[in-house]
Amino acid sequence: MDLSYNETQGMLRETLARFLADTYDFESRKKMLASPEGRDPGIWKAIATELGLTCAPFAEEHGGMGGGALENMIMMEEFGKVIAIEPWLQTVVIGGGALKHAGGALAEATIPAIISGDCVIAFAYAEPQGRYNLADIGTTAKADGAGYVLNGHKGVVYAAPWATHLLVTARTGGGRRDRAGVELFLIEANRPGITRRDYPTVDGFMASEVYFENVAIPGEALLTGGIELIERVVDEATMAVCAEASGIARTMVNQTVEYTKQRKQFGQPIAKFQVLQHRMSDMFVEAEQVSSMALMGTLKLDEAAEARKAAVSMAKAKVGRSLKFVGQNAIQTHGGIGITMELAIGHYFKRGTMIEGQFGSIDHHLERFETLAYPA
Amino acid sequence: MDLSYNETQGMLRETLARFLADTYDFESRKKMLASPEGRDPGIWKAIATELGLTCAPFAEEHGGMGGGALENMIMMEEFGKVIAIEPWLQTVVIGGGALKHAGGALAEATIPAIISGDCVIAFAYAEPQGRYNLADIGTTAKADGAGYVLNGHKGVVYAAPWATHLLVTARTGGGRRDRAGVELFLIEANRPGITRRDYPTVDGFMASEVYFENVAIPGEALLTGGIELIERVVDEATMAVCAEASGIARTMVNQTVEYTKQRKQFGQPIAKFQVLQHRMSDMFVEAEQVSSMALMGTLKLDEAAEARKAAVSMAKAKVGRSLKFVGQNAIQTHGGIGITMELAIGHYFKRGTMIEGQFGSIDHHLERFETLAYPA
Amino acid sequence: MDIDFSPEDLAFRDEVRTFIAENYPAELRGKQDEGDELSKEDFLSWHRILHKKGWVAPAWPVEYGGTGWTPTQRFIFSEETARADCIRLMPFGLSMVGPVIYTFGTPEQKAKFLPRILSGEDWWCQGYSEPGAGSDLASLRTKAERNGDHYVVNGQKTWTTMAQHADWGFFLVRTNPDVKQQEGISFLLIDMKTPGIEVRPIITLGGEHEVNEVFLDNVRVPIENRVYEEDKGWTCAKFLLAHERTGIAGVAGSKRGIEKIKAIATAEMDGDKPLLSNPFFRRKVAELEMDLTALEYTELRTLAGEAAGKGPGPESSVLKIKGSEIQQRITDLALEAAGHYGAPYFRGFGEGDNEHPIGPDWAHRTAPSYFNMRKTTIYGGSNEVQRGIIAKMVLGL
Amino acid sequence: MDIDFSPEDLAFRDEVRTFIAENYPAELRGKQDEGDELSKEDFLSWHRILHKKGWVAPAWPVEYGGTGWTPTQRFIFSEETARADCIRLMPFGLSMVGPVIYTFGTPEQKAKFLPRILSGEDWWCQGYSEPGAGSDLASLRTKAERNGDHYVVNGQKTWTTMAQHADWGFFLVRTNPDVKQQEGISFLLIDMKTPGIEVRPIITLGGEHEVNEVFLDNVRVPIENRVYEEDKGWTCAKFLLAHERTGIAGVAGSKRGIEKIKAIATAEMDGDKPLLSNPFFRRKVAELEMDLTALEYTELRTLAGEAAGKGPGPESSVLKIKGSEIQQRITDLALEAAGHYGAPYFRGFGEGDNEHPIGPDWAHRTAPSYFNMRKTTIYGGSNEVQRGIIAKMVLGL
Repeated sequence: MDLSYNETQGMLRETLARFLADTYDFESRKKMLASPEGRDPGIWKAIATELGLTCAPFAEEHGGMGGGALENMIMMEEFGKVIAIEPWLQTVVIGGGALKHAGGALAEATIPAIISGDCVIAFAYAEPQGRYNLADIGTTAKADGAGYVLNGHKGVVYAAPWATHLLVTARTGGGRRDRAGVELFLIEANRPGITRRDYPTVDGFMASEVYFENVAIPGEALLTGGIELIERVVDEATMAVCAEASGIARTMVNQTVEYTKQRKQFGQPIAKFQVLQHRMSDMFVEAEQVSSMALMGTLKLDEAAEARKAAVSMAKAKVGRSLKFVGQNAIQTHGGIGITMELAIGHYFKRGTMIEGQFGSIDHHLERFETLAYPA
Repeated sequence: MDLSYNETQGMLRETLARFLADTYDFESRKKMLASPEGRDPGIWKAIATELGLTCAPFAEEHGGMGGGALENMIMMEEFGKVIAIEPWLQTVVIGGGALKHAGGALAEATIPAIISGDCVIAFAYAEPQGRYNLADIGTTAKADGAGYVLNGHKGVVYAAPWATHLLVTARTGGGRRDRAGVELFLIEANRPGITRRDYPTVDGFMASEVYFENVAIPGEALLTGGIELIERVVDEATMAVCAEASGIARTMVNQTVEYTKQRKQFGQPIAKFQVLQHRMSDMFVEAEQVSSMALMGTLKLDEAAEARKAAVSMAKAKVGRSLKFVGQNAIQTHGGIGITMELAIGHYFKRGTMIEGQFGSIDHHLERFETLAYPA
Repeated sequence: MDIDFSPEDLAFRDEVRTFIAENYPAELRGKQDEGDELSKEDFLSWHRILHKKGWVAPAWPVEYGGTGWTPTQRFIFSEETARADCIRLMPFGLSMVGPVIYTFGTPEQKAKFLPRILSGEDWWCQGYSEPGAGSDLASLRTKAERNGDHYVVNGQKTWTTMAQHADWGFFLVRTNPDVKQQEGISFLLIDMKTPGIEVRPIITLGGEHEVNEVFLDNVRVPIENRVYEEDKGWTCAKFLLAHERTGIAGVAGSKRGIEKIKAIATAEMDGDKPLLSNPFFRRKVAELEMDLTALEYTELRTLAGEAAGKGPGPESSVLKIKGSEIQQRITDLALEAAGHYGAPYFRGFGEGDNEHPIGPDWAHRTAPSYFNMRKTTIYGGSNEVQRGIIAKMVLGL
Repeated sequence: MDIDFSPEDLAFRDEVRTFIAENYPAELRGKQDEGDELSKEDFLSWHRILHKKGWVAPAWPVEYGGTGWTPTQRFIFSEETARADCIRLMPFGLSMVGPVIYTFGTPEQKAKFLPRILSGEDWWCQGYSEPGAGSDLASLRTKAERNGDHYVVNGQKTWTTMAQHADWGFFLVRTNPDVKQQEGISFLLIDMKTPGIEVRPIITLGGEHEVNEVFLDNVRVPIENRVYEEDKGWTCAKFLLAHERTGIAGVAGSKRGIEKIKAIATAEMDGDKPLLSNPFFRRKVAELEMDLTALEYTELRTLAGEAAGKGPGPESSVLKIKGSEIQQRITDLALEAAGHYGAPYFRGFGEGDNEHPIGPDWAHRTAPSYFNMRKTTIYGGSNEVQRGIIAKMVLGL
């Protein structure tokens, strides 16, 4: 048992942190979000090529550094600290993760393109009726010769407007909520028959409703693994947003502490009010819980499916709850200025709020944990 | 719509309050509890005869003043303020209430004895396996000629060691959790075949396990009404303990405020600490919610069964939650002395804690409310 | 004591219901339901209809245009308008400056302003908060200097709700810098078209333009537009703060909010069952109803106390604290119900833009509402300030 | 980074497990399970067995009798003893005064006291708190005046846990009244049999006799029983406070507590199903497990920080706050599970009293435990004090 980071991991963190400090200050981020594309693609390219960070969680035979979930955790925590909108989650954690686990020719072809920054992936899994049930899928992939034909509607696909590829869950058989028959496909985003309605999200990303109408895809687009693969990848993604949450929570605590030291009311810095001091202590305590659970779940990602699911759900539920506490109290402590677009804190709060529901609400994950931990 | 008390009600409150101030100071109460009987029966007698208060909630034809639930609320609130252990709840609210609703010869014979203070009733309804389900009853009342024969075990019967009569729920037919077949009987406490194991309760009362072994009772002991009557009486009892809770919560807030004004730490009265000031404000707010819900539920006791049940359950759940908040924070604010027997606050906390579960836990009542308010 | 309505009250309730059913503008129906931003005209249309009926200011004394209703009738009226989801009337004229003017104003001020408040002809805004002052109202720095028959006002206000529409504003200004905090403040009525006034929008987290900064640069205000004595404006402010707190429980609005949540959670599916059948979602709804009922009876008890001659005292802080928390929890639950569809940001129907929002009709406003409603525990005297009031004024700490 | 145990660690775990299985006294099994009050002999029997094995003080340096285990081994040992529900060793000697003596004591003090702490020959108590002082330790008034080669001690201590059994006590006393609060305090070791000492019980809400008042009336204490310099006792106190906080998370004990709740709720029926199948009871258990896991990893992260050279710093206040809250919630849930049978008060098995408690075996202790455990957020530096420490020492407020 050893909970310390190695030297390479420390270096990865520092490299990214230094780069983001230069590129992701509040004003630059605001400009990025306001631009037509809603981001600065040069930043992603720099992370991949100049900094060479995208290779961190990939195996050496794919051109990577041999890292894994811990490296993703470190990166996501740093992205959280500046509320970056880079597609690391979708491209490296989810797309890269699915390819790593499925292996095969598609992995060998695509992972180097991810590492080089040329391939950007969006994860089209949610459907309007499905809430958080990964098997509640109406999108169909009908076998057609050696390939498939896709039909359906995927909702709120983060990063889709930026993506070169879509990772799509679709049903090759079975009824609406059957686990059997759900498969995962990686396809080019510009295949004929794919249409999108793009929009910004409240937390600063771009996303799309994606419609598939008789989209012909080759048989090689299938990543073997079915629902188990999808669940594993989503668990990894869940821990990645927990790591992001850890960066966000810490930053919200720091910003609140700094703000209260400067802000004066009733003749003194509001940091002197005992009620606010104790509240910020509680925020610190909860932010610590977020970091602890981000670590716990990440360390359990490679366990057997049941243990992994229980750990991830426990982590996500706790992260959701603690993050809500930190965020709401950060805003309350800032007062009116906290609910305007003017200070960074409000933007952290918005992203933090959306993380609460991403890949499953607090209740969803508590229920999944309970089902595994206390079988009837 | 008019939420003000009339003059008689004000007078009732004042009469009882003045009497309890004289008889129920902390030291006198302690002595009472430590005495062999665990109470001072003279106090009950005085409430009934000298003060003439027991007649308040009874109809004029039974020798009462024509009052009802509101009068019980006023009395219970005052009892709560001194954490009295008088058997008003069991004798007047439950026993008296059951008799009022059932009517008939038994009511005409017994209510005057309640009013005179001669009849003290204990309510034997809970069973070891039954939790809060009033119909989960294994005690049987088997028809035998014109009467019945009782067999079974009733648990935690508050006031049983003091009682002249027992109000017993028993099954004349049906299976263990069937609603049909559950009946209510009022019998003398010293009938042959009744044995008790007496003990004190953590909140200062005396209670018993009561065992019935072939106890022959006359047919007139039956109060007609079945499970509906029992539910109504228990709802009335529930609101009575909510009123008691209101008196307890207010007193805990007052005692905490007074204590913090006197107690010095770090060179000043701890009442000056902002964290404690805000906490006591929150305690005051929650105590107000207790009073509001005690009133709300009491005002709805005469509505149709479904509306009554929904209101009572909502009230009890909220009272339980707010009372827990007030009690836990009262102790925390007092510090170490709060968890000793030395100050009154600890004894209020103990009674308050037991009220949380009395006649159903928070979860039990929320569930009952939901079932009525959101039918599937 | 009696919680039931009398036959007269029931008849009145039916009258109100019928009036709303027959007169509430068709084009407003459902608009508030989806939480869209409302235009000035939206607010004013219903205001004018109520004014025509004589019901726009139930709380005012009859001599100034009030209805003369009993407290129960006023309670019924506010219940019914909320039940029908009628647009909320802007409080700045009707509930805030109006009562200040009829309580402290000169006969000329009453004659000039009150009828135009009732008719909706003047849209009012409130110039209280200043940058860096927040809940500490008394520390204000906007100053008004006497210059003949005018004050010359210089300074800056912020959090000025709906100032972009305002014809008039009521402002707290410092007329005497040499006395301590709460003294030396005056209460001025300022024509928002006066030269030297600039209104700049503040955009809040959900993208709304509700609040503004107001800059005052040598703004000339006639002396006769001062309410009450010079340097004694804090008296008006205190009066108004107490007034503001009583309405702030928002019971009727929150009742409607919970009904909406229930409707949403009945329609929205969670697997093969309505979301409302999920025991944990259902429990949160039940807890909201429970807490709101406790608040409602706390308000009724406060009203009964008022009827018995106790004014709206510091106990009304209880209503502010609990009411605001409940309002926030409602938005929290709506956002949870939206699931994935809480994320899309829909900028509203721009000119020529007929595109439908993403997801279920109600979902696109859930996140902005959740963000926006964080304000309820901050404004109107933050909940921390309210706890301080209870500690000091009620508990004597 | 690696969360798994190495093969060596797993072997060590098996060794500990086997040792407990073979050596834990049969008469103690289950005794703690039912929450009964334990006698001095109960505590000492397990203490002596561990001492014989050399495992009684894993945290001590090897030279003074420690085990030389790695942090992981210590972690495993505390997990295993909690898992087997072994009686908790009294901390006053082993975790409190022992470390103070081997850190600050003279060679003579070390030679005299440490072996007797390890053997259990001396039972220690802590003379810190004073009436009216509570969390404000530095305001203490018990004074010690030099008189030749002795101090003469006068004053009163309170909340002295298990003083009724104590052979020795470590006391904070004021040796210099003329300097400010935290200076002028000395750390004395006092033989509890010295004339002038009187121990009076304080009975707590559950009826337990755990804590006492200690009166000191002209108690003569040899100078050589002072640890560290005169007037510098606060150094020892601060050292000890930090030491006390690290163990206070109580993760292993709370894990065992949750297991007990699960066992109870599996056996106890709620209608026709086990109580653990009630979704809301189950949810509370799950939330406890969740929060305890978060605390466990917070402790592991803190330990990793310590291993990397950061001492137990103010971050350990996080462990105290969360650990104590979880301990309380466990008792809350047990009381809820008891239903009606939380109410009977069972005074324990008096002499010749063989009567069985009322209700299920475990139920009669639920209410007393719930009452008693309110202490966890009060003692060891109240949670308010801990929040102050975090605010000041971590956040720099």
